[in-house]
Amino acid sequence: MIRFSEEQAMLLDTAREFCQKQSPIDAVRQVIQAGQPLDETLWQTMVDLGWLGVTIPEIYGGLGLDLADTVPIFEAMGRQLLATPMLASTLAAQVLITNGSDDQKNQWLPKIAAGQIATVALTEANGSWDPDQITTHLNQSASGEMTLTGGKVFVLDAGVANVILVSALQGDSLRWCLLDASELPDGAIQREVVIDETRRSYSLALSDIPIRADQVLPGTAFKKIELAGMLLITAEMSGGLDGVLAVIVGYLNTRKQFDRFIGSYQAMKHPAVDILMGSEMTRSYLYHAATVWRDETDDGIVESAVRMAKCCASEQFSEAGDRGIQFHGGFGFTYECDAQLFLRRALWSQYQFGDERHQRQKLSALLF
Amino acid sequence: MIRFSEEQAMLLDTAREFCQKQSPIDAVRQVIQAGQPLDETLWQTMVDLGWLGVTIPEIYGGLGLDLADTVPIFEAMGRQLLATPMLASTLAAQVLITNGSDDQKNQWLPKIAAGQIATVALTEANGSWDPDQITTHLNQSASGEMTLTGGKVFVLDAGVANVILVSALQGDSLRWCLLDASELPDGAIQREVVIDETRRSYSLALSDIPIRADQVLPGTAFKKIELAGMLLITAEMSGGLDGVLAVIVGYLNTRKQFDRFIGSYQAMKHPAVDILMGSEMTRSYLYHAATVWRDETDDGIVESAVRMAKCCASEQFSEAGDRGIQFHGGFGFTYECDAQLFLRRALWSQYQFGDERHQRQKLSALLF
Amino acid sequence: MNENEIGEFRSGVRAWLQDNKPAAPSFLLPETFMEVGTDQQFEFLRRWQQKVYEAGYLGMSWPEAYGGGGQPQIMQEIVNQEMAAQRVPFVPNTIGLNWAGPLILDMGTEADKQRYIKNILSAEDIWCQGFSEPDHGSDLGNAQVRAVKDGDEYVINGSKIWTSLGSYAKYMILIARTSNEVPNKYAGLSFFLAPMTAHGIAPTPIKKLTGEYGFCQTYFTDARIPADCMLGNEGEGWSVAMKTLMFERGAVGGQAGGLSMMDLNINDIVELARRATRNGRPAIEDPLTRDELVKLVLEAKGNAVMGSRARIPALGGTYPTAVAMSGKLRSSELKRKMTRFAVSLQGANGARYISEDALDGGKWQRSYLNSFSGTIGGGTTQIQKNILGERVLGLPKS
Amino acid sequence: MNENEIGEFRSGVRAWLQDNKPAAPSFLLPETFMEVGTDQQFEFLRRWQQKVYEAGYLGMSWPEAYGGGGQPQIMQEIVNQEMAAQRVPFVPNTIGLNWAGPLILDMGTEADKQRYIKNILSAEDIWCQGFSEPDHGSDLGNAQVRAVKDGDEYVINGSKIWTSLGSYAKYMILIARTSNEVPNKYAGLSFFLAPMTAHGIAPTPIKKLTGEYGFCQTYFTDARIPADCMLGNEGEGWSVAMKTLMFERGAVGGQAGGLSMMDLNINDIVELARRATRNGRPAIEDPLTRDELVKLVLEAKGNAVMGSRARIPALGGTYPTAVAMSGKLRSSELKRKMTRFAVSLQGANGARYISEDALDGGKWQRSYLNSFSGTIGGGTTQIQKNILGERVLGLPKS
Repeated sequence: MIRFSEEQAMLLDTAREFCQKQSPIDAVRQVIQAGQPLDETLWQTMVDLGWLGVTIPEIYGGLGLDLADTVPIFEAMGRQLLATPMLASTLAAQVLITNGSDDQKNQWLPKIAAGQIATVALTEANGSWDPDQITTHLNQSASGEMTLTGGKVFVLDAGVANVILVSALQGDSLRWCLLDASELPDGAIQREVVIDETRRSYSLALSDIPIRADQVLPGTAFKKIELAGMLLITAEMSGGLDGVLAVIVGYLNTRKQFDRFIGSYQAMKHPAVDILMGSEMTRSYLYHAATVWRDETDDGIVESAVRMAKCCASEQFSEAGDRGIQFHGGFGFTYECDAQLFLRRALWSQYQFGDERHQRQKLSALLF
Repeated sequence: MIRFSEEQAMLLDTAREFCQKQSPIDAVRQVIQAGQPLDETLWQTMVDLGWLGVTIPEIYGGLGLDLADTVPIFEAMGRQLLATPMLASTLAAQVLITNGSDDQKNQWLPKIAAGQIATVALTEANGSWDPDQITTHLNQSASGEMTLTGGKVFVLDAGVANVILVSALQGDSLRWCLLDASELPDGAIQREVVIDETRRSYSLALSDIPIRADQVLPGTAFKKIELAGMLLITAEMSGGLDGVLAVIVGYLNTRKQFDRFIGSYQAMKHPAVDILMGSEMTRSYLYHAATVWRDETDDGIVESAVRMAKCCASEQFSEAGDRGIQFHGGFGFTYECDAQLFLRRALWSQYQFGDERHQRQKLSALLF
Repeated sequence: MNENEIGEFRSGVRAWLQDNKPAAPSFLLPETFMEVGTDQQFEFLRRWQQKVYEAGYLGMSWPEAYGGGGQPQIMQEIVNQEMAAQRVPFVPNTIGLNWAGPLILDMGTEADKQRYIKNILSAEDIWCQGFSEPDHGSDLGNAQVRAVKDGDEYVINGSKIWTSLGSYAKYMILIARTSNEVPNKYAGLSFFLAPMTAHGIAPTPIKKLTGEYGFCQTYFTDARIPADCMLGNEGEGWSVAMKTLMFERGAVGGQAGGLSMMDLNINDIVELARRATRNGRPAIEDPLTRDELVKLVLEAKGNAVMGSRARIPALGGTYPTAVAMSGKLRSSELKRKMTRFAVSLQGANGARYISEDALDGGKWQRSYLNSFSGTIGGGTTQIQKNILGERVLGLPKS
Repeated sequence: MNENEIGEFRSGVRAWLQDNKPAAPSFLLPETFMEVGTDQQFEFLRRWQQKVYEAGYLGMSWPEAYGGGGQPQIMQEIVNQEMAAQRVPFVPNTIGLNWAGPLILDMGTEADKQRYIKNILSAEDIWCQGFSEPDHGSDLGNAQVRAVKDGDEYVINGSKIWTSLGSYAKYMILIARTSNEVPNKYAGLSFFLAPMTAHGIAPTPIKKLTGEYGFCQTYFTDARIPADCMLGNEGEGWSVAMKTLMFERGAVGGQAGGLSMMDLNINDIVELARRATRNGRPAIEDPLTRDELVKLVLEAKGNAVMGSRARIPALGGTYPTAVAMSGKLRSSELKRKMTRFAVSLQGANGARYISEDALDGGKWQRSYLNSFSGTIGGGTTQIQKNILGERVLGLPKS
């Protein structure tokens, strides 16, 4: 069953219109070329639309909606390859909402709703984000002073973040450490090169960073955050699939070979239909997962629904990107062809929080 | 590396010509309809050609060639869907050659070379042929009398066999029990219904069958026999792939739809090319496996080569059969369409000695 | 009906089905009405339909005057749900119950209704369909069977193919060409309720790749049928046929109810994976088999969520017709994959065929071979992809 | 050479390569000459070619008179084998060494040989190729770049695409149209050894989907080249080009030797699967990843055994040209699959790109993106399948 709320429908319309206007494909290329860590004007516009506060409770200045209600926004952004710190900030807000103390919420949630940038740091250099693989530790000295040591990678928008929530082990227990970016030593945050050029990704070197007790949160919501990340990235991928399909269909309908539009050849037409089916299925899984996220209390069902959506999206989007390059022929091999922007986005997304093989393995245990 | 001997080349030519003449597709259908357990005239012709003795040592009246040298014969038979007890007899002869005593060889090999029919009984009702899954036991009473109890399925041509070699456990040790078919109780051998209607398959019920010491062979060659079965069935499949491709190409070049030959549509043409590639690869793996079988002493390398061939053949032939039905449209759904004969053959072959998933799992352990 | 009444009714249905569901026969039952291949199968299913009808569970919303129940449609839906849940056999008069019956009730004369409806429900009169022709596949508009008026009769010549239950049917819904002197090919077609008993009509069973029978090719040789068999007017055959197809798709409602096939769902495959053994071990314990199973569950579940999303207009997206137009393609290909996989779950025993020794009597092997009726019939998968590419994505014709 | 001499020579080569193989630079090297995108990469590779040539290991069988070694061909083959085994960098002047050089030695004038050969070997003169055109893909016979004779010069107009090393090349082997007044399009083509230094020739780097440069589009605007640059006679361009393509395929022999690309083989992928981690664990320990790896090994090994079988005429079978004609299709698609899979072996780190943090510097991500040059260039996979269907299976044209 899929249910779609009026809030979501409204957000979907607004977000589509906004993203189409703000992020035509030329603008995406300009953003890549400029290489700025943040488009402040755009960001402020999004803040003004209230998007950063959608999931933040009303008492902290947000709209108090469910995370699932942001899915249409992320889908619209993905359609236009619009990458902003909204993914990072939304996930970080989820950490605070689910594991933060009243003081921590009071301090940070209103700021995030108002546009201060927050992010989460989960993945380690070995590519794992699983709590049982984490080597970032919160250590306590004999005198009770705490320090954080380790390192994180793929921290989105850390270069412009005000606050970073880092997953770490204290003994055997998972914690979130809330770092004020301004207190980090110079050079701790380094830009990374990732295949999706629209992303701003950073590594975080953590060497004996002093941590006060009020910077520590319990890590009980970790799995929920992992799934939230999957859900939002799947939303972006669903939009991206629609985007790359449009690029492909556009080319098949205009390019001729041997005096026929290449879209008339079944070697192009039938795979295009396969991509359409993959896109339709991804979108359906996405809104199914969003429905379950909001309505379902059984954690296993939520996890299955989200992993199914991420699995489907990872496989279909990366395949569509790959075929998108191929079907453009020689032009597809150039940077100028828009299919590469989508393929690169697809690859980045595929490997965040596990690709289709990873998800199928997890689903195997969940399903039977 | 593939090496192809002059003996093989000669056998290939003879066998192709013979099988084309003896087994055009109409003859295959007649054989199915007649439902006879054996075409005696055909069998005698094959015996006269010396085929039953190819692998039997010269001192027992055979040609003393390697099993690999029979591969072209099985390929030619597979091409024409010619199913005779040659597969069963050849495998049974291998058991005697590798595990038989001089007396046993003396007694049976000359007869097999001369056309008496032999077969092997490996698989049990649960579908396993693995020694560690066998429940057929050779029991010894306090007084030292041995009896064989259990049951086998998929025993080829048992209905006309003179001798049956049954795999069984004596304690923890694998044995072959050599049964003279004429000594079995009435009803012990029952015809089975298998999907490949050209096959004569039987079940074997074994209830306290008395066994003399001279009927027992050590079971050390079991794996070799298993691999021999794979090799010969792969040879048949390689021929079958060529056969079904001919049926498909013939139809694509004659059937019109919307005033075009359907072979001009890429939705038919490209999958036909995929089948061609599958056929070429299968055939190459087959002759690679035959080469390794003959020349290589490292058991692991032989096993890998044979399993790769069986894996490739199982996947490609069953897929070609499946596509063969589909590409014939409505006609493909009728019994009259020859594609079904090949699909049924493919399915039977795919599941003998393990399908592609089974082989990949085994290969995974062999390769890395 | 209020909640309580519904609940009570449902319990009654459930109890009746439990008590009356026929025991599995010694032979393998067909899974759809298109697969009925032996008298034994046919009689078994006809008796089941009679029993269901006599219990009042068929045609519940059809008018009492013609043998229906005159009850609210929801009651029939409850019955259908319970039948599906308990997986009772299907009722074989599918063409009568779902196509001919609703059509006659909609546009037949009073005499037609009196003559046909009750016997459709009771399975006294089996109906078949004469749409497809050998050389024109599913291209209905191009039908070439001729019907020439001669006095108060039409003389029919030509042949129809894929006539399910053709050998058992008393009537056929028939599309035939009554004129070539018309502006377009569609205007030359007329629609008949043709008696199969007429001299010169010869349904000839076709042997399927499964080795069974289950379809006929029906030959018409100067067959004479009464002119008043025509439904609608001469030249209106195309629009009547289109209405019939809408009934088939359930878009209009009005079907008599009952199951028309044994549903195959992914849970059956999961359950089979637990029962079946590959090389002696439960198939589901093999990691690679498990993964194939996960892939199939994802495809099946994916089809289900697509159906669910398609019912929300706000989520229509860029190609709002994509889901509806691809339904047949997706479900038929999934069925082919599921049944093919079901065979593989049996390891060496996958090579068996219809017989007692085979798991579930060889049902899965047969289902796989039968699955091509879905991927071929009604426009092959390849043609469906053309249609989707052209009509949904707007790509140029191939 | 006898066995002993060969063995001794091989040892010498091996030792020299071990001593002289350049250390891996701080930047990521290209994997083929088509991927050379920066001056840094180019200079590194050019220096390597010079070093190899100076050691006497390039053009070993070419005539001494023109700078070659005048030795038996087998010595060059031994060198090539050892270079491949030790995976030393490739020598970048591929067009010169494998296409232009053999062609000039075969049909050039004495002056041509004196002028060009030694500098090809020493990488003093880099060569590029001007065959493909923007609007005609790989349809060489349809080349539209015009060469009009004017006195003792030809005036060239038009543009060529996919000119590898275009910005570094001193010469281009160029196909241009010298006449339209001829019975067929092929007869209007001529072949030139064109100096890239001529005024009006502008090679313009194309940015690839990898984000790097490595190809040019070369524009000709009233570019004047000496008439004696023509190789063969006017109108013989097609047959000269065909000869060139035969050199490319190694069918004729005569290449100068050296590696022209870094070979990627399946063992590299297996080895990577042991090194790379997915979610913190070695990729090869994950059962599903392992199975994907088995599938790739089967495809790679399958290609190898196909090549081996194709060399035995008695095993030619029904379609004896199938293996040879499908080589490019199979190897390019395999490369795409292998590199794509190589990225997936890295789990989350698969999302990295060319940088120190990435496994092997991001080589695999770049290789995957570059792999499309194989599946697109020289006739796409889709066109290859048409060709195989039509020329091998004999199916009608699409």
